[in-house]
Amino acid sequence: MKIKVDYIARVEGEGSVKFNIEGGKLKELKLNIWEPPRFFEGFLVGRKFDEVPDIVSRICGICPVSHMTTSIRAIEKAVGFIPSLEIKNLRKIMSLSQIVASHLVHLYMLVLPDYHRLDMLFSRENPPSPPFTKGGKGGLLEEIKRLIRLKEAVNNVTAIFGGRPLHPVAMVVGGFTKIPSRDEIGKVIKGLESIKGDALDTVKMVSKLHYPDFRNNTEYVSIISKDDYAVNEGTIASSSGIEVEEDDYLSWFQEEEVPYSNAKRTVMKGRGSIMVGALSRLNIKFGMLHPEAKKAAEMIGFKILGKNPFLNNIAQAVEIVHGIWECIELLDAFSIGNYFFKVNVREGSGSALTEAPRGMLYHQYELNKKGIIERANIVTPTAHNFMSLEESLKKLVNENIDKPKNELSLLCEMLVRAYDPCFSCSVH
Amino acid sequence: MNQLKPLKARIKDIKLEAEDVKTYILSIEGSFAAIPGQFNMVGYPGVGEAPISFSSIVRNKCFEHTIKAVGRVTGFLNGLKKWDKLLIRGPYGRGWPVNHVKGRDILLIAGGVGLAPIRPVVQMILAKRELFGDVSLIYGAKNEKNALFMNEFDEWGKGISLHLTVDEVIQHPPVSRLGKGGNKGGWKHNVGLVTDLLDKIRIKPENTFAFICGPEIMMRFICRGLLMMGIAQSQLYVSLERRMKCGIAHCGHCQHFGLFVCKDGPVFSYDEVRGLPDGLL
Amino acid sequence: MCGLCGELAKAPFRRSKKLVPKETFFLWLDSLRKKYKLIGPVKVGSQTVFKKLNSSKELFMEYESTMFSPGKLFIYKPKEDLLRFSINDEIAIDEIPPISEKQVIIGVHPCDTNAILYLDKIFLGAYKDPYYDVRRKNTIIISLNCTKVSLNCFCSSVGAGPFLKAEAGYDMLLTDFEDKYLIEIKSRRAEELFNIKGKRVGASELRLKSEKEKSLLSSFKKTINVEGLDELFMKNIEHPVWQYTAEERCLSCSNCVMVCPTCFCYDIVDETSMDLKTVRRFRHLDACQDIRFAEVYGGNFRQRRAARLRQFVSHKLNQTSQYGVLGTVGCGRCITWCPTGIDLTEIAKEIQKS
Amino acid sequence: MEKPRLGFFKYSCCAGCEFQFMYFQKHIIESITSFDIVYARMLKRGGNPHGPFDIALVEGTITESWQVDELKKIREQSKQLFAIGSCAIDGGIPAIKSTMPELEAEKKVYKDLSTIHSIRPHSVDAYIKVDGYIRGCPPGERDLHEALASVLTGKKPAFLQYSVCVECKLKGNICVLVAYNMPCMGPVTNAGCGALCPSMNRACYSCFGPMKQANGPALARKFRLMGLSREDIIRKFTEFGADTIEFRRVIETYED
Ligand SMILES: Cc1cc2nc3c(=O)[nH]c(=O)nc-3n(C[C@H](O)[C@H](O)[C@H](O)COP(=O)(O)OP(=O)(O)OC[C@H]3O[C@@H](n4cnc5c(N)ncnc54)[C@H](O)[C@@H]3O)c2cc1C
Ligand code: SF4
Ligand code: SF4
Ligand code: SF4
Repeated sequence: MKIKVDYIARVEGEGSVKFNIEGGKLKELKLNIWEPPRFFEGFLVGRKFDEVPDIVSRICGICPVSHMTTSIRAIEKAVGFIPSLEIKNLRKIMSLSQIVASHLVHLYMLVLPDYHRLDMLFSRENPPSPPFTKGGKGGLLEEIKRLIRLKEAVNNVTAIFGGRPLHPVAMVVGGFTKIPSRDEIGKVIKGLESIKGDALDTVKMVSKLHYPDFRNNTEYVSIISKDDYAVNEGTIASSSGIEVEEDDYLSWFQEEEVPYSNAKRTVMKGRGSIMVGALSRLNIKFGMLHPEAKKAAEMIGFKILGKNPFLNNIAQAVEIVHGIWECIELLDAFSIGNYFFKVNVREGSGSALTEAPRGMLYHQYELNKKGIIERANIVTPTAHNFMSLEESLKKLVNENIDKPKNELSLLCEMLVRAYDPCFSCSVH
Repeated sequence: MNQLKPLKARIKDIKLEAEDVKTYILSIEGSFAAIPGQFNMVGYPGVGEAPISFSSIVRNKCFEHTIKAVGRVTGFLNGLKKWDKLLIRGPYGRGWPVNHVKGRDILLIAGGVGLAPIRPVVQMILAKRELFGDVSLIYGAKNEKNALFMNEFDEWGKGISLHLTVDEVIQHPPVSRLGKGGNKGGWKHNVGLVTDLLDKIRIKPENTFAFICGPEIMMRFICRGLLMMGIAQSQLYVSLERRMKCGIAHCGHCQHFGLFVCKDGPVFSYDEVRGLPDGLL
Repeated sequence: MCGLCGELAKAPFRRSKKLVPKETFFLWLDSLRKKYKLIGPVKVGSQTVFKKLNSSKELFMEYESTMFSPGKLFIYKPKEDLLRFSINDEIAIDEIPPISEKQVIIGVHPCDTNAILYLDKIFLGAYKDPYYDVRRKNTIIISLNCTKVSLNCFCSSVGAGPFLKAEAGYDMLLTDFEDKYLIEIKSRRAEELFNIKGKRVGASELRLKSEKEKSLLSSFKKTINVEGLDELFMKNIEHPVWQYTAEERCLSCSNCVMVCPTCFCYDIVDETSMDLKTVRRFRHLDACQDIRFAEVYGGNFRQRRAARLRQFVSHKLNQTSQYGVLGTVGCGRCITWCPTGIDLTEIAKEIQKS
Repeated sequence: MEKPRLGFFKYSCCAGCEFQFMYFQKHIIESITSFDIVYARMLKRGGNPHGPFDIALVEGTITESWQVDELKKIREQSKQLFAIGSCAIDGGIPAIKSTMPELEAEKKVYKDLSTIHSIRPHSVDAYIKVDGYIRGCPPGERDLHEALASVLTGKKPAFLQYSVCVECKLKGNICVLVAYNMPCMGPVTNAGCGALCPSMNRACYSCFGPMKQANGPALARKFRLMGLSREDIIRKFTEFGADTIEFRRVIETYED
């Protein structure tokens, strides 16, 4: 029996899963990310350093801020610019607000339909998804309205500092070109305060979904810091205790081409598959979460080192709470001042690692003395997850090999979605 | 009074005149008067407004607009049905100097939808035929499917002399709607350019006034032709088309080198607009 | 009946002149705040902007020029809601009344005062624009004669400055006399409102005033001779200056038109709500430099960039038949704010050369 | 009344347009309930990619030849087809690649080129007729709104077509090009963003693409006078407009 899911829906970008079952056994499984490659690393060469954030933000329509911050940090390292604490905090606000927004999109629009038949809203022509349902008792409109409230409040945060929530413009190498007035900041704080309840409801809603029982064998990786729940800066840590400095990334991680996929896959040299993203972050640095997020996690009985990738969704919901509360605190402490410094160009190279919504994101640049990019290297969360995802898919198929074809392929799709891959990013 | 605030008009009836061209018979509450050559801003909420000439004289709070669907506003209006409402404001502009030409010979020359603003002049002349001298209408359309008011021509022909032409005749489909059948696909008139028809008519230049409406480039050639025939510049009147947003000389779109087509026109005597920059006359 | 304020012309008011210490004048200004919104030039970074004032202390009366003229910001508006439609079974039409706050604009330079008088001709002519009309009536204009000539000013060549000559259509005129203002009352309501005594102005002060004007007049760097320009333009419709300026320099960005204090053109736009039930109709400034401006079905009367540039420049310098006056007030804004510095006075000179 | 059938198609891009459409903020309920969303891969499983559609929205640059075939089929099946976003309209960011010698970008990214089938990136209207352009990166809310409301009411949409400068002035911003000497692309860029960058104290980088008949060379000359190098100028005009007639005129002048 050959099964092919040609175009996995409700993920960002284009990818397919193909597998072949012979005599009740899985013979072969391939995750093919067939979205056409876009060659960012190619055409970034020859561009000027200050254009890079604007260009790389177009790698992804969900996590533009992550690509911007990562590239900005890498370039600032290359030219030896050290941003002030205020600028760092502001970048953290940007990243957190975007992580929350991305998780919201993922949970409500991409994941929920699997459990919930949200699809029905969109068309008469399409049959609803097969039922894996629990919950969703007619409260659909309620949920969409909640999503809109949440989304609007966090997008407003990204927008007042960045100019717009998608592909912001005020965040540049050297800081922020403009900062909003006290009044405007007061308004977004109010907005965030008003969605606290909605955030907790989201955690409850997500915790009630009926997740397939499954465990993967993979190493969880994220960045950590002793000061905070690291998002934009930190050292690499894994669930098996490894700690690596950001600058040593390349000696530990290796990117390789996959013959049947346009996306590359990244592994930890000599160690095998890794998983990055919300679940990994929670597994590794649960202790650094905002107390309210911890409370929310405890309320639903979330356990550290959950090995079920489907629970990534719960981890995301907990991070939503963390992001909102932490943003409020950072915004409360925000002081008006100088947020932009002119950066002097010089020859150099620099790299940076951040936590994008979907996990660890790496950018590395070499600049010549005119500030022109000579080499660019970008490793996305989806590349980090690629191998783990493929392995998990194999394991999932083997464990459910007796299920009917439809159900099996849907299960696979759901697993893919739980990893929250971004195919557009992966073929940057 | 806020000139930009429109009135509601009800579509009492719609006649299909030609391809993409419909005549809307409108009625409004309250008194309303307009002279031939003036126009309304016609529109609908959410779509906008377009300047449209009166294609009939106003009678019992009723008047007509004949509109060709070419863009956003006119395309939308084309989809409206009998009894729907639309918005109008007006009348605006300077019309044809009909009273000024009483007792004189009149040449009415139109091309395409340009016949719409000429029709109320015809109606006025026919109503008081004895007040005017010789009256001829020269009308050219792209083809017989594009010719307007064909079913009224027999009636008009009783009072004024008609010279009709099309650039080309389309045989298919047969044009039964035109009334009289016959050869040339049902077309019993001329084939060729309007300007060619000029050669066929005989006029007394000193006593003749011409009212012309059509594409500007056509009007250019007609005016040149009429000048050659000896009519004075000041006896030629043309109606110009420009983009308009307000109709009251505020929005500036229709400016034609110091003139506002909406307020100073749309009807101009030829010597007022001849040779102005950005114009074709 | 006074065309502007609608008052019946009673006995003529006294066009008095007085010398008032600046301090006293500003105190008086602040006292108006209870009843009026005060608007005046305020320094913002390296620029000056006409803004609402909280106190006369914010005023920067020594300013040279602003990007937007006060008339186009506070009497005519760059953007303004006109109507709201609701569409259910019936179409309902609601007028959006203009906000008719009483306001005082302080420090309006002669060019900008003249520009307001020009806008009056358009919006208070045969058809009155009710939105403009209400604001115009509710605005007290306190003009200010210039003390400096900036790089692109040429008001002296077109009779619009640097000292204001118009006698009516505004309320007060200030001339800077170091620590005092020479204040001239130009309307009845100003006479009623300005109850400050002040020192009487005699012949010596008037002489001083005209000396100040003379010394300014000699410092203009930009000039233009508008004599016979109308005819000359008409004779040179296809002068090459249009073509090469348009192609080599004009960006069709419309900045010139937007900052011009006498450019009045607007576009009307409808915006439908997503539930399709309400429509907002508003207008905003439009520009003849824009490619769509003269587009109609089947053609565009100013398809060529050169034709659009010519329309703008000639509407400012020529086409005087339209309102009987020049379209330019010599403020030089279109030169200053044109990214490539296209200069209408230079264009005119090119044409005059031939 | 039947709801208009809508299809959303994605080619090479960041999918930001689809997100902008989905999360049209307050309008989302109206926009998703007023349309019959027949195909939108990021919103739903399955769906019918074959049409017919009353309105098709196409995002992304065309970078592989199979996309062209698909595009032509979509066109045949659609009453109205709008290109949405700078990638689909002007080639956008992916078209920067066409400023490099052939295969150079490819070689920098992949060792094994045997599986790469990229063609030169082009806008959607290089292959099919497009009924309208919902410009921006991401698309401006005003034009997106105009497009959707127009389809629902059956009128021709009126998209913004003037320069960013007009919006900038309507907002009352001080011009960053003239006053602060920043190399702003606003004068040649199509409006729709609300003059976002100048409002945030920085120069426009033309993410909405060139406005119709923009005079690129004239602005390039101005930049040159401001001290920008040829390379700087080429970069300004190729970030979002490498595949457009308006900006290619600049590139051709300044490349030797
Ligand atoms: C005084 C006067 C009287 C008239 N009388 C009549 C009459 O009796 N009957 C009649 O049928 N017509 C008449 N017209 C013409 C009529 O006004 C126009 O056909 C009408 O304004 C077109 O409006 P629209 O909104 O339908 O078209 P628009 O959508 O405005 O488009 C018209 C054309 O202009 C161009 N265009 C406009 N806007 C844009 C844009 N934003 N982007 C790109 N292109 C654009 C296009 O080329 C388009 O084809 C008259 C015009 C005038 C001035
Ligand atoms: S036509 Fe042009 S120059 Fe004249 S007022 Fe209008 S925009 Fe200004
Ligand atoms: S500001 Fe200058 S470049 Fe822009 S349209 Fe006006 S004249 Fe042309
Ligand atoms: S100003 Fe220019 S770059 Fe900035 S958002 Fe607008 S179009 Fe894009």
